[in-house]
Amino acid sequence: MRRYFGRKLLIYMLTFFLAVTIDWLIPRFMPGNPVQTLLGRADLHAEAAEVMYGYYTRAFGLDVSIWQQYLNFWKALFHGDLGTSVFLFPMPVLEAIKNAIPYDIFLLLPAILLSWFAGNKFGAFAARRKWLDNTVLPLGYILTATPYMWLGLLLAWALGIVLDVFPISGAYSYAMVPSFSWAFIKSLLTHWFLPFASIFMVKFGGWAIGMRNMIIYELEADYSHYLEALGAPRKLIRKYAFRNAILPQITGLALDLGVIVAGALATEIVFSYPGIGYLILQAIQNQDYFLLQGCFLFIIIGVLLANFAIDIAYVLVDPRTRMGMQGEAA
Amino acid sequence: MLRLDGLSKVYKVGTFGGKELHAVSDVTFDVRDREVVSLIGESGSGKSTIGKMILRLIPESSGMIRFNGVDISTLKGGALKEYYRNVQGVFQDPFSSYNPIFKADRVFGMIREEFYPEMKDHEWNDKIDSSLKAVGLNPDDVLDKFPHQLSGGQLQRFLIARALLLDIQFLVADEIISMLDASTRIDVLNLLADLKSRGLSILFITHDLSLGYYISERAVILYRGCVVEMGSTERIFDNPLHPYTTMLMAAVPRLDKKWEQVEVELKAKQSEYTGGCAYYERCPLADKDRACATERPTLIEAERDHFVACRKL
Amino acid sequence: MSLQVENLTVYYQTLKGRVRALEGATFAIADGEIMGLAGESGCGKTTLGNSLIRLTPRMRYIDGSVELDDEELPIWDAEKMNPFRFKKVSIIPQYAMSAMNPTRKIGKMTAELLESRKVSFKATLPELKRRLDLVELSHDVLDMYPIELSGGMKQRAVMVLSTLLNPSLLIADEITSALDVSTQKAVAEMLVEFRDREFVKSMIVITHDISILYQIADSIMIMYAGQLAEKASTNVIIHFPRHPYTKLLISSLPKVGVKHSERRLAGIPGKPPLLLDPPAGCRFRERCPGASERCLERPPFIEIEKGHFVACWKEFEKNA
Amino acid sequence: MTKQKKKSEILYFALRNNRLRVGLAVVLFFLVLTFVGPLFTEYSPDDYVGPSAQPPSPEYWFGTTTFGQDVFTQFVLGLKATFLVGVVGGGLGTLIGVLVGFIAGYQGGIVDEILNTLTNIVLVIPTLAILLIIAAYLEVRGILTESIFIGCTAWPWAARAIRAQTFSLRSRDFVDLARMSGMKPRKIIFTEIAPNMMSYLFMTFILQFGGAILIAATLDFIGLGPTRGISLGLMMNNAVLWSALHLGMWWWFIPPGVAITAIVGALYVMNVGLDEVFNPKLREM
Repeated sequence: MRRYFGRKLLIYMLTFFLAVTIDWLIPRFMPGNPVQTLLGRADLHAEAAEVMYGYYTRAFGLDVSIWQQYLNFWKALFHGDLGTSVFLFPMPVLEAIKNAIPYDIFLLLPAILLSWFAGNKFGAFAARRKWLDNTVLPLGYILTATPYMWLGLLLAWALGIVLDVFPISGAYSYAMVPSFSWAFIKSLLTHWFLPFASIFMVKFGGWAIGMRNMIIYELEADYSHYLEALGAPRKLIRKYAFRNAILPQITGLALDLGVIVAGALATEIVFSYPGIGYLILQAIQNQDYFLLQGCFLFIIIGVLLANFAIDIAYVLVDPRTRMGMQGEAA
Repeated sequence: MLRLDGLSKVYKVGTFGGKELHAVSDVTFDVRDREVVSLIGESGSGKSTIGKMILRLIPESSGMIRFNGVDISTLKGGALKEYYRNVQGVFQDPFSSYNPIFKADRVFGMIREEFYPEMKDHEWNDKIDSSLKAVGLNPDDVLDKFPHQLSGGQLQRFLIARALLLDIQFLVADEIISMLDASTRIDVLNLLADLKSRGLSILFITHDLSLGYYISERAVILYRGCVVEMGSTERIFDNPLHPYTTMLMAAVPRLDKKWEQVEVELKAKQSEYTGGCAYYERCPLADKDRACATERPTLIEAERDHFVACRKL
Repeated sequence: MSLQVENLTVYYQTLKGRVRALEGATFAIADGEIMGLAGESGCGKTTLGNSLIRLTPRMRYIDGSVELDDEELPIWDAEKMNPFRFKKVSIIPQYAMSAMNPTRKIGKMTAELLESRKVSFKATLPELKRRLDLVELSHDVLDMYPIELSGGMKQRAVMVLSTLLNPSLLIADEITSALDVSTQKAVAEMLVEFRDREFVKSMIVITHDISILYQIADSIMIMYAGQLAEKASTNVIIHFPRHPYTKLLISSLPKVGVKHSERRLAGIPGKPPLLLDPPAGCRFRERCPGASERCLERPPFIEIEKGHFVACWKEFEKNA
Repeated sequence: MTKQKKKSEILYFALRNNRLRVGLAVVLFFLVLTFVGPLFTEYSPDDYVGPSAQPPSPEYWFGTTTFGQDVFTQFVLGLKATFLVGVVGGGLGTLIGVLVGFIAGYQGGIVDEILNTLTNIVLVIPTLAILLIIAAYLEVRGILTESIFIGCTAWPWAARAIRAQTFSLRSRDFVDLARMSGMKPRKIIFTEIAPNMMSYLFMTFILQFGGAILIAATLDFIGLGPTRGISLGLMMNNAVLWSALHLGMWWWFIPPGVAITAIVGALYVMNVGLDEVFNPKLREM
């Protein structure tokens, strides 16, 4: 068992190392002096540019050998010093990201988990009725095929503008100061609902289809036939089939995280919801590459951690893999 | 014709290949010209692994296989192709031996592309017709058909016909009839026996003792990768010496004797023989001195042309 | 009479039409009788076995009645059949190796199954443990997962589970074919043991290996292309078969002690007919050496001697 | 002579499978629109053709943007870009996936171990983040470069699927039979294993095609789309930037979304249909 986790951990460390290296390499690939190109494009007035240039040359350490730069980069990384954001000048990149993270978690966590749970439950339920099966399948395919941001746009336009039921931008109404008053929380939730709904619906379709196919496969499995032959009630058979069909969906969740995060970025931009996605948009618009690289690192860390957590959960839930590891005999 | 010396195959298993699985360990036997030898063993005894090693489909870990005196592991490229001109194999599952999206007679096509590229059509068709008739198939109702349109028996005979297109001297038949029905099984077995008269030697791999008895002059009994008994089929079946063989004889369901009768007979005959090696932990007769467990028994000739690997004899 | 089957007819619904897999089967099994059901692949023996307990989605009940201990089994209606399943009729499936839910401990699965059939697990536990000892399975099998058991152990666990409620009819479908010779013998002898200890009143053992039936079955019924060919006591079937197909089938089986050089056995020429549109009358007609015009009309399955049923016109004339 | 019978059989089932027909019809409709569309409009996407913020009218079928650009022209040319990304990105992703999958599947051993670890790593990394960084640093971004980047990061899915399929085929007896007929490994892969997977490769391509379009749309939407020319994602980005929502200019952002969803959705449905056609078990029933 330990060997299995050791191996998994090794792969994740390797992945993280590779990702960070890519993150460090990319600017160096770009032609010309990276700092010059960056600052040149940002329309800063003279002496601010001067200060910034000095700072970044040192940060990039262009005078030092490549290898030394690489080490400095890692050292800085561990100190949490990701450089200073260009367009939010005094604020270090880490600071900006720290402000954005809570919103991201507040949006992503419920969206992913709820859609996963509801999608699977609905997929299992749909496999039972023929007419439901014929409606779920096409609807599910259309939902998964919808680009996140477009669904966001649709919801924003339909519910936000036309019916004006939900606000469509920002995390809470600008007039309010963050406090624990009921009014603020209400505003927080109403702003949160539309982005949540758009991510939720797209992923809901995906999980529903996945579960429907898996559960039909499990219902055709030998153990289901055996239980039927012994007169077990449909409820018990479906319970077993659901438990076995949910396992691959767990790994599916892990593998799909990368895609969900990407979708979330786009949705945040539609609703200018102040998560990392929106931060990235602003970073791009203001040519602030250090903020961009910082966001990149946080996305990587988040996805890797989640993947590792899901891997552990999977081993605990699925006895076959646990047994498979112990029973390593011939 | 074919000689195996100390042949072994070791597989790496476990996540990092920690543990070793000795599928075949130190197997030595030979197949003479025009002879059918049956290789009998239960699942997991390594009999198919030996078959695949002879056909050069998997490399051997140690030991040597000599065909007409030539060590086959040295054969490369053209020489290997010549080896396949003389040695061919037929496998257990007829439906997995054919590429599902092509017609069945594509297996002939492959032989033609590789071995007889310059042969003219009519000459090649005659060659196919003659080999099909040799295996008792009517060319009209088997050619130009997809594998799923033919029965298991026809497919297996089709593969034997394919081998006959080459002038083969040695055929490895790996459980070729275990997937067939009782009635078609016998025709394929009779066919194998007839091939012997054409100068072919056959290694007949099976788990079914009665089939082995029916067709082969000499038999090799395998247990977990080791040869436990070897020799002429009649002698082994009439007078099984090794405890594992005795157990096999007692367990196989027969049509003439009930299990109890067989057990009584066997008990009477072999009360005085004991001992075993790889069979040590299951062997009821091995007395507890370390010799049985530690030293590997060597094949000794208990009687003329009847060898057994057992320390207690 | 334990089991009475009248004119049972079951077809398969496929894209290409209806496969007439089982045609008018009429036979009976007494209490305590182990009936072997043998025949080549595709002869309908598994269809017959399964139709007595659970019709798979593609099976279509056409006709016929089944009585078990003088009670009519509603095999055409899956819901009405449920009360009988497991309690009156049980099955050891062909796929016994993968019949248990891989992600559930065997004990827990058994408990849930019993409770779902309104049988208290606690009350049955002592008997379950006794039967595990009988089949040489240690009790801690109950909190192991199926993946931790060997093939033979899984087979025995399913045997115990299927017969736990002492059904009066047990259907054992090809349970020995996937096992080694040694485990095969142990499992076969266990079936006889279950019958002797009255865990099961009567049994149908489905297999293509007639020599296994010779060892454990009291009577053997031979099927060919969906029709019953012959049924008689084991010795009569093996030594004095009357139906031409049984004769050819028995003679084509190599016995230990028969060498090719001494006696060359013969197979049966030709192939069994496709059951999509089977030939009229006796379906063995094309391959039967003694076929005549009479065979165009389907021969009834009649008792020509005490306990010996045959479906062949030639045999009736010989007797008349 | 041997292949015709098999091909016609597949065609026979394919034509009768309505999921496939519906999916194909939708994709073909948009494909035709891509070629025919430009004939109906003489403007280029950025020209200022008429009054701004016009709702759809006979004059401007899809209305005009806040700058008076013709939305229909942008839509039609955007479609071309989307299909291009799909073909190049999806094609490249499938190609790399097939190569990695084949080699890992057939070779096995160490080669398989390395390639498999590589696949898992690229699979876990959120590829969009990498594309983000790369695109951000590029001065000039064309549709082609974007497709190539998408192709290079989208292959793990294909590699995993094809590796599993090759593994199962490699252990089949007919591969051993081919080896015993003296065929060289390369020939075995292309004449024996590959034809069996033709249906599989095609389905993988369809999924990659759809995936590439979605990723491209997201990238363009974030503002990292092609600097020159237009794409559906870019249209949506512009619509949001110039607050088409608040101004109620639905005709600016609805059509591109509909097109993407329809194409990708049709591809997925086609995939299900193909699965039924190519899956012999279903056909034998």
